Amino acid sequence: MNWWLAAACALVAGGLGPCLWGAARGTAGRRVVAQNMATLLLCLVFLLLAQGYGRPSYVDLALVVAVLGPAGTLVFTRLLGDEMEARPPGARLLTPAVLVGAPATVVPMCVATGPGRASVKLVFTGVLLIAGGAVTSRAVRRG
Amino acid sequence: MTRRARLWVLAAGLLAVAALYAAACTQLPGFGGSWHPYGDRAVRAALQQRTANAVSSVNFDLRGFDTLGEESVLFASVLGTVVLLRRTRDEKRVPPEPVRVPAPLRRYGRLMLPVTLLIGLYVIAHGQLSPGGGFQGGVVAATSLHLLYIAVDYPALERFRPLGLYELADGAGEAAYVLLGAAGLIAGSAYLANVLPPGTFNTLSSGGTVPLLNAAVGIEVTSAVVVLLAHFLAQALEIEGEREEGRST
Amino acid sequence: MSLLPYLIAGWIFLAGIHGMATSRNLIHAVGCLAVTQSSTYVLLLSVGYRKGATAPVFADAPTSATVVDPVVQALALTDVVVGATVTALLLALVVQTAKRHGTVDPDELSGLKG
Amino acid sequence: MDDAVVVAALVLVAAAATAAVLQRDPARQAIVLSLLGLSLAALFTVLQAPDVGLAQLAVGSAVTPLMILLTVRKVRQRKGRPK
Repeated sequence: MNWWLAAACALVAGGLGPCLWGAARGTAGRRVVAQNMATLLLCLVFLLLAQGYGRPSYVDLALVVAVLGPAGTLVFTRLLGDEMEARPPGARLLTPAVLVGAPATVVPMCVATGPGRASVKLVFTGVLLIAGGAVTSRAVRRG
Repeated sequence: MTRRARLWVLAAGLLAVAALYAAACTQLPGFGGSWHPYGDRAVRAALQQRTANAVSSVNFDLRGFDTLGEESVLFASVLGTVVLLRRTRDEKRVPPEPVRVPAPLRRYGRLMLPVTLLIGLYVIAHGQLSPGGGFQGGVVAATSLHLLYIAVDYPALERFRPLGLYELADGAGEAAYVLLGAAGLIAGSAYLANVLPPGTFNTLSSGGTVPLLNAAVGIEVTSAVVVLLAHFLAQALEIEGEREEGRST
Repeated sequence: MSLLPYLIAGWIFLAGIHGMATSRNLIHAVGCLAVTQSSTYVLLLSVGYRKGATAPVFADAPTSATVVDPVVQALALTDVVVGATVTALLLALVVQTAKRHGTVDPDELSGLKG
Repeated sequence: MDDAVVVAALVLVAAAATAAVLQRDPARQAIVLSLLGLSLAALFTVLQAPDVGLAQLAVGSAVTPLMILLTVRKVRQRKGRPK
């Protein structure tokens, strides 16, 4: 039994599933919030999978989603801006989710991998994720 | 045909496909089975060519000609899009109204552009070693430029993106792939044969022609996506047509 | 379990076809085509999967590791990116259709011809 | 454990594909399509195809939604003009 994979599985079923539900119904603002949450959670899923399968090279996926995920959300806030309401439901959850989720995933992984290039990459991914999460959650609320 | 009749035809077709497909599935080798004759041979060949990423080896070495086909589809569809979305005589270019973007978002966009571009280049450059390559990295690199549009504003993107250069690079990437293939013929082997020395396993210069073809694809995909998005952006934001009076309506 | 991924690929395919056939907006139809396309990736990668194996990338794995099939991955990989450019071509056609006919509803478009 | 992750990702992809087809408004469909792309990337990674996952991620997260939304804007712009 691999706890990393169990956590990834729980995040896919319990995190991405509800995000899909949120993105498929409701107002435009709520959908974009769900999409943003999904990119943040997916980054964590990739990190957990990399650790669970023991393949540090899978961290590249987390790195890419940490920069492209916010870019995708900003596309929606930019082009759907006039359809989105000012304070969509769930937007308040975004910042706490990323501020808790990113360190809660990255720190144990760094401890497990030990110091070196791999953990620098993990921390870098975590920082990009937090920066992206902070900026997109502001953009979504202004929307 | 009425809409109702069409739906019945559709339902019949879908049911027939579903039945045939389900029957075919029972004859497929079971999911997760251990019988992969092609995969085993491809992995052996990739290791022989000292390419750590067997997928890149299949794409740019073992099945390099197939990738040339894919490249050409990509090139042709970009060409088609450019032709379809060009500005016609009865349309005029109107500069879009400036959009106010909050300052933190602007800072994020300016900061993340080089970071995303670097990640894209990293993904292209390590294509023969770790997951990634020209196709994936090219799209990431092209997206990085468009952070200027989505986080800063459209004129900033236009200043930063000499479109003619990207159109040229798109063709150059395709040409580089074709010419690198011809290098195999000159060396007295087959078209797109891997004629360069394979190098040391798991280093940037390993894999013979794989990193070069990978770079050619990277250039082509980057410029292709930039060119595509440029035409969509111009159509959606700048180009306004006169109403075509009585034409084909 | 040994059939589930294939059946899900089939489901995605049928759902996409259904969406395209019943679509009232060409942009929506192009989106449904993208869904249909993704079923082929699911099918290809499911065929290539091997239980307990790892990715055919040896940068951080021993060369003796059991790996999944790289051939189907190479097929799916190029198709993902090329598929996106083909989606762009179709969207460009939609823009042209909207310019020429002032509508993107396929039913209204077929009425125009007659 | 491997199986559980694979099944979870497969079910998520099937649900996302169904939801994407059922969205009739193209702009809202683009949001669900972006989620479908993300779920596909997760599925490909658990099927041990990180290369394909990376491609799906690169294409599906920003480029495809951007193209769809720009097309929607262009088409609406034409429809919205007074006759």
